[in-house]
Amino acid sequence: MELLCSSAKYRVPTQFTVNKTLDKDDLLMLRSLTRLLRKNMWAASKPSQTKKDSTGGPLSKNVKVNETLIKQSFGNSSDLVVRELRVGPGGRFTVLVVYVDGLVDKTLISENLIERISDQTAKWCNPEQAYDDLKNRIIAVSDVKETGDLDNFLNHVARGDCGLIINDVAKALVADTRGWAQRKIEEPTTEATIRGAKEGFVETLRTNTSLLRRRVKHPRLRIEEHEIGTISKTSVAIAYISGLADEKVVQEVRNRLGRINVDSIQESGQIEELIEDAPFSPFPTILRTERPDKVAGALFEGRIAILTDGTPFALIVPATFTMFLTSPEDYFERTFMASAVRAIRYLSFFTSLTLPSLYVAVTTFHQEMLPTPLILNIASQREGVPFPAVVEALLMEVLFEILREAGVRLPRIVGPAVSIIGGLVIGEAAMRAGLVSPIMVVVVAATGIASFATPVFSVAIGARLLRFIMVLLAGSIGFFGIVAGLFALATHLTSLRSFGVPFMEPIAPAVVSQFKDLLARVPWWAMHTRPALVGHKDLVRQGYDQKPKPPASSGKDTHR
Amino acid sequence: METEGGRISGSQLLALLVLTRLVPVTIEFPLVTGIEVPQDAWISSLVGTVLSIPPVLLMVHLSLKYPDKTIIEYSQLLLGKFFGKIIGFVLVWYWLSIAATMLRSVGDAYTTAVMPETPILAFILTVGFLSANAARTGLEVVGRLGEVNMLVVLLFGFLTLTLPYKVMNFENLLPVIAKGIRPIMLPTGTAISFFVQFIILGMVVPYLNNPQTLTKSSLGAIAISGFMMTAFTVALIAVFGPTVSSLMLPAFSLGRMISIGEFLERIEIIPMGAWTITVAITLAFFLWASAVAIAQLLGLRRFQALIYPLAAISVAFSILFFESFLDLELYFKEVWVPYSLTLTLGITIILYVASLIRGRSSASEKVIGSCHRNG
Amino acid sequence: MNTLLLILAFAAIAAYEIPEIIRRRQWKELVVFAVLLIVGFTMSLFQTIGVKVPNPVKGIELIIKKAAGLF
Amino acid sequence: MSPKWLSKFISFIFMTAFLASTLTGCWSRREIETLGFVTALGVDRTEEGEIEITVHIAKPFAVARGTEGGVSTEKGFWTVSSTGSTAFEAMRNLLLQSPRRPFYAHNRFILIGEEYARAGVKDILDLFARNGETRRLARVEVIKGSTAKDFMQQVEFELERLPSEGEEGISRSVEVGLSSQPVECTLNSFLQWLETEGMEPIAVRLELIPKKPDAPINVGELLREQVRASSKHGGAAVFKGDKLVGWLDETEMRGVNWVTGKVKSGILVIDQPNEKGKLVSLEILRAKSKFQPEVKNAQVSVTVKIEAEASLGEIQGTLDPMKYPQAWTEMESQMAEAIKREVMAAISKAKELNSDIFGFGAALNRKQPKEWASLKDRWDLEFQRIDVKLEVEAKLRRMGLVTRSSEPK
Repeated sequence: MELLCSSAKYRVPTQFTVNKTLDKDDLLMLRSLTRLLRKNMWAASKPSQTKKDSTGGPLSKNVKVNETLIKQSFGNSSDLVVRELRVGPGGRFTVLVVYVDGLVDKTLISENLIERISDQTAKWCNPEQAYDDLKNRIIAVSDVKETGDLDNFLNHVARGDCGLIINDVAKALVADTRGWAQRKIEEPTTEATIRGAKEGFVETLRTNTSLLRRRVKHPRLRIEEHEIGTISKTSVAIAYISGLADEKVVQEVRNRLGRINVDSIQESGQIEELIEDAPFSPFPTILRTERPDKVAGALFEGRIAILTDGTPFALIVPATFTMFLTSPEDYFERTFMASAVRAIRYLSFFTSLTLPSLYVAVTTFHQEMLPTPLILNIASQREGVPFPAVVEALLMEVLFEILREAGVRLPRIVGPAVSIIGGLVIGEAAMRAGLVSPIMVVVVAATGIASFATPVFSVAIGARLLRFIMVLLAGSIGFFGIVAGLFALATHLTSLRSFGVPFMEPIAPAVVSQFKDLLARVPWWAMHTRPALVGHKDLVRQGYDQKPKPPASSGKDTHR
Repeated sequence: METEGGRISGSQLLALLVLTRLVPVTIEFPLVTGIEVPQDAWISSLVGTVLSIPPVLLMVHLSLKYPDKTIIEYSQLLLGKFFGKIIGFVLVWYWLSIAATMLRSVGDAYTTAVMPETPILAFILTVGFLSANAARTGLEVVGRLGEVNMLVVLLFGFLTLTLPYKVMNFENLLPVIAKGIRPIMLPTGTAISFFVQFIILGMVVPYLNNPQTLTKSSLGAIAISGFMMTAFTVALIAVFGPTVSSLMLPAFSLGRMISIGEFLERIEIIPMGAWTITVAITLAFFLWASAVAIAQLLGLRRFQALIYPLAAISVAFSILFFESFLDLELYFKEVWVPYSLTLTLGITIILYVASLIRGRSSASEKVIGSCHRNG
Repeated sequence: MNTLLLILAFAAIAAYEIPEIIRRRQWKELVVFAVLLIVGFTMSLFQTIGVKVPNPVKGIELIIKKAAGLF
Repeated sequence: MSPKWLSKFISFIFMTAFLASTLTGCWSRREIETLGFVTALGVDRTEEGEIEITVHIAKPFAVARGTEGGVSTEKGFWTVSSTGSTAFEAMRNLLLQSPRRPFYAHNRFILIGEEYARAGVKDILDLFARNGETRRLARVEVIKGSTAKDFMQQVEFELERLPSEGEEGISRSVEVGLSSQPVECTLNSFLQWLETEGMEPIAVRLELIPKKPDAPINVGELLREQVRASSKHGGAAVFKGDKLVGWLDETEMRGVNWVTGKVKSGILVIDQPNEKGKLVSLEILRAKSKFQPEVKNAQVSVTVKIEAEASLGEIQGTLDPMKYPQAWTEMESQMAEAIKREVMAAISKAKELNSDIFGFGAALNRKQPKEWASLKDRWDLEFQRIDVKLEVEAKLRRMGLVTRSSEPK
């Protein structure tokens, strides 16, 4: 079965090493066999998809026909280069070099292909021999595949491979000459840390997998590549460590990815929406990150990463709520500091969710809760404010969201200016104009800052939305409303699952062994086990009794 | 096909039982007993806790005889279809009446103490809706909610107990049993009558990860909730002295006494919120039990569809049952104890005796039973 | 107004549950669901429009008092 | 849209409409600026027999630090009274005069006029215990020689904007520094005392100290400079049942506190052992006491054990304790005597008023419930002939930073 899968085009192109020539019938047969054997096996085997694509058929023996077919298929696109080389003794042979300009490393093509083909073909006698020679000797590129299928050939070319067709042979060679302009590996902009690796994913899948491979140098790291999107043909890779990740979950990921039937994938966000467990939840059940160290850490816990070509954001499943409030730094900083920071994060998540609603509830329903001087202070500030507190809170919150959105979208240079103008001028002016009370401004600002303290932004967005609902609840029925809202939220969160793992996992259901990494992060020498519900395949993470101690013969002996 | 697919752990069951038990404690315990000698209330709660261990152990023992059947199923097995179903319906009625009572006490507590102008329906409906929502997601989620919230509730309970330390006077607890045993007998009965609500564990046993934890969970729940109840009573007597018997919402009043250094004042609404959550979870638990029970009685495959109608019925009950808060308190004082005690203990004893007779008459019963269960 | 709200609430419950039950073809469930919902609805309706309904708690109270009188 | 989503969507809309219409009624909503925060409340009975409620309502804009940073010279509160046949009605009738709804959750003082207190306070306290808005920790204070209304209209403190803050401050320092007023004299404890067998309630005694007795009282336009009167705390109002029966002065009240073990600090003045006519002040540092009632041969006796520590605070005349150690012991015994005097004064006053404010009866009940049961009906008589044994252990611990007082050459 393994062979069947790999020999069809389901596997990663770079591992495509089949010596037998495949014609279309073989492929069809294989395909149906595969389907029979593995009903849920993935992606490209979708019948509708293949049918829609099939423009060609087998390659022709005639070079001219091939050339026309290729050009037609690309609709004479200007970036398609079809170079016709006349080589061999007396220029008897015609070699077509086909590639897409901009996707290939041109130096590689000219030095390792065209130059060598022009120089070393003097002894060619017949096309078959020329083809073998070309394949086995001349092409100085590490990864060469052959295909007899026009579609397959075109797919390769469209991905940046260089296709070579020789006359009178109904097969073509594709050499991996991919090379294009790509962003440098930089520090991730959305998840900055103080301590820890400074590299982040880039838009190229291959680079990203290499970043992972460099962190997990073990053959058990599996990277399965798939193609999603009937037109965009985006490469999507599943990475996991076999033996740590639950095979059932891996299969579930494969299935869900296989179910995707869209024409294009531009960002992992689309994949996220297409495979997540709770599409209508305000909270994401899939963690996204652009940090390779975070992904590697998740892999070591037995989780699975989904990398998508064209975006630096990788997805991690199964994700739990606590992961969203965790930064890789937590694991590198000293344990007390890390734990304290984590507590602050939980606090700020809660603050960003409930602070405005608490303000509204206290000022409109439960005035007895605050000490007298404070309540008089608030009352004097509310003096002359025309709106009820709930309207005031909603107004300021909306204003704040607008400011934030404006600040994010504007060019870097203008952004801060907007924030300053917005924050200072509008806030101050609104206060002076008596539209809002100063304490409201304080509340909104504190809420805003608290919401920035969440390491993963997508979960902060959830809190951002819910905050408005909480304010409305608090405004209508006070603290009871807040409690009701929180209870509904708790019900929702505990009923969520991410790829079979309860979303609130270490908290509900309570997994005592995992409290070591919940609010407090225990020192590394005490983190013996992986998360129980994710990494149950191989629970023990490390050796016991690793607490560092000073050498037994300490004291004066060492000073000698 | 199973009506409920989820499984809960022993600690989740413990949490649910504790919360079930804490509801009456935290809001109305010393009052509902109608105690004549207020300073002895804590004794009756302590004695009640201890005395409730045998009946609960009997329930546990009975349930463990049929670890993969709910009380609804094995009562039919033991007493035959007809009588078994009658017992099943009686239990459903019992749970629904508890649900209605709890809903009503939430509503009355809020309208009495916090927001007198708000119609009681606003609270009842909200809590009913929330718990129906939770119950519909199944036992698993209810169990998890219980687990998380038990910690929150215990924390707030503990804070409410300890923060009014300034106004506590432990001399109020003396003299102990000055007027003899008689006056504390009825309150002790009340204390036991709240523990026999544990009959609900007959619904949970088949859905436990490990049924063997049942004994531990039930005893743990008795211990924790008994401790909380006694501690609450002690704190209440220390703070309020003889006036405790006049308090409508004793625990809530305790929250009103909190005043710490000009900074924390009258945070009664926070324990009140924790209590509301407790009620919501307990209510979800009872709704779930009633729905599953009905589903099993009538041979339905899905209980989820029944949750909302049952919630609607208990909301209607909560309005119908009691005309005023006085009615509710009188119900607890006069009707609840004999009603609850005879019903639950009666059912337990009948079933237990039946199981003994069955066990003697045919030793092979269990084998047949287990085959049937597996089928 | 209150009656309208009541109908709205019960309609919401029905709209939420019934399609799901029908899709699963659980006719028995549908019957039980409908019976329970109608019971709940009539009880609520009687309370909203002010029809006196016998109170079961009073019944229990009566039974208990009678039973206590026997001993 | 598939039918599944459709049904969920429809029910969601229904449910939202339903919840929205039930929940957004905003019944109990009260915007903070529409509330008048009552900081003190007084109760009297008018000549017509109606109940008169007087309240201090804080003016937030005058009290709080404004955004401009300046402190306004405006008076920080408004005094207003209204009447009604019950207290609740009178409180509600305040709405006729106050543009802001009086809000009682921040009320920390229940002031009762002497006349009203003599007629019994139980009925008014019921309201405060029953209502969810009022505080059970509000202090109960009785105004000596005046009605609550008069008191509240005149009282004001130079240092505080709100009289309630001033009263709170004085109260706290009297409790801690002088120990001459009842500790924890809240509504909660008052109600407890009222219900506890063998114990009578006490309350804080308040007195008006007029500044300019001849100046006319113009309600409403008092400015900060025209402070009319301030108040004096200390001492206690003694109740019998719920009726006021008499007063304890500051010394007597400390006597009560000596017995009940609530003395925290205070000054004891004794004779200077070395020089006639000169005095020494001792500062009480620490005090511990406990009392044990006992019934023997139908005679109730109470043993009060007091341990007190003090330091030398001030010496008049010349005295060097380093040179005359016997003066030290003499001062200690004088200190014990002073304490005894205070306690005996308190006990004789209590006996005179026939009110068991110490809780001797309650203590007896705790210790010997059976004996108490037989005594309780004639406790009034028994209390009169109760035998108090005092054991005072007084210690002088420190003498401050100098040993002898300066001697003129």
